[in-house]
Amino acid sequence: MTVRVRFFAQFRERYGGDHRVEPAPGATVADVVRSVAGTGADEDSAIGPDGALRDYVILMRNGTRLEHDEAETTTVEDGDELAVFPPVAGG
Amino acid sequence: MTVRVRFFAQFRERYGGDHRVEPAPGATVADVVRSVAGTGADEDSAIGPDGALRDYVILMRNGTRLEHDEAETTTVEDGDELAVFPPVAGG
Amino acid sequence: METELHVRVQEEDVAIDDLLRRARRSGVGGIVLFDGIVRDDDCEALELEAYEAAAVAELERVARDAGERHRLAFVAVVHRTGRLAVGENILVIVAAAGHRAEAFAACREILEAIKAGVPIWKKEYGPGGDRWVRGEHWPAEGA
Amino acid sequence: METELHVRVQEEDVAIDDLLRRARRSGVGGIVLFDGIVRDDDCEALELEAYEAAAVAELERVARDAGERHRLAFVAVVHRTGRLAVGENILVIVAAAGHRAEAFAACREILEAIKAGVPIWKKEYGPGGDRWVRGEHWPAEGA
Repeated sequence: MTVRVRFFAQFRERYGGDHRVEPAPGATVADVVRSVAGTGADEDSAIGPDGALRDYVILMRNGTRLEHDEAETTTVEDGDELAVFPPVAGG
Repeated sequence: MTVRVRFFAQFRERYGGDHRVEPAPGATVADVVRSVAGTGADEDSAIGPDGALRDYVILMRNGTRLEHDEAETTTVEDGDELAVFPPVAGG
Repeated sequence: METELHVRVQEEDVAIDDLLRRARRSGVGGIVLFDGIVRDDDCEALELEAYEAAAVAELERVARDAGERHRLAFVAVVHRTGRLAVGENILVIVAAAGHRAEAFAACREILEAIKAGVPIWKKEYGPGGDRWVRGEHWPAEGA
Repeated sequence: METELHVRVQEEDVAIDDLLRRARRSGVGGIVLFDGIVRDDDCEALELEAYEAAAVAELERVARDAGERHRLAFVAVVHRTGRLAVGENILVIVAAAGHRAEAFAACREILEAIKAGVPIWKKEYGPGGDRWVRGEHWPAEGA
């Protein structure tokens, strides 16, 4: 099983923009993101020292937004594209 | 004394666009307009059969709007430009 | 900030690209443009007539007021006269401000002020003949 | 009325004249255009980054919704990415409707929807270094 994980803006600079990971069966979206981003004590990390996604982090799975609690319960599937980014600032 | 009287839109078509008149001393703005436009029974005349300006008619003297009662009391001066027109419809 | 004004009543078409180029200047982050065009609903052409000196003076007053109220860097108002075919520009307003809210508010206010009080008139030419358009501020019947 | 959409996320500049030409069509009497440009306040250039596939899908949804709600004949949304200098176009929105009220409302609603929810980010480059812009919908501190 291969899952693509993409980071944007400051998270792209920190973690790299594009990752292919091969999660174990049963891994959740949050598990996969943690497997790439690890944890961080500083505010600009996507994941806090407790392993939870920062409140302001936005997640998409195949172009659809996922709430943080859904990310902890939704298991990934082969070919999924996950996206992790801060609040938008276009326009 | 010479006063210019200009009509616009449907009034221009009815009365002609540009008149030079030589009013008697003491003539009011309304007197001068009546001297050109006369009176009319139909709705599209600037002046009604009673000699009063139609309610919707707008008057300017040298680029400044004049209310109808002011037009009846304001005497014209040499070189004045009077303008008579219906409500605007630009934009 | 002094607002730069570009106000015209003219027969020629409007050079919209030039106006936008002039609007892009220091301090400007948002530009709102309104383009009013001859609609094909019930007419084939419009004839626009202006009391030109008074119309220019009134457009300048309207543009300057909006410029001050909304701290615009640049405002353009170009109103055409003469015979215009379906699809042609009638009126172009450009409002350039630091931020979007001021640009939108100014552009809209200028447009409403023009419809309410600038001495310009329209005659519609259509299959059923021609008629002078009663503006939105024509008094109600019997008023 | 089916609304014709023109939605792009692109590095190239926006051909505004072409968009206005396409907007002038049957049934259209009012066109409102918003042009967001790089302001010189506290930066020398911007770098714009998009999650492109998701941004295009979201812009299309926003444009289609506004088109239906305000019965637009044509709507264009072009958002640029890459490095943009002061004075360059960032975003152009064009809304073409029968009447001015719908065109203004649609253009503004599209702009607000973009600022609220389209995955595009800006990095400012200035004399004091560079920083990612926190959008207007960034949660309050401690939220």
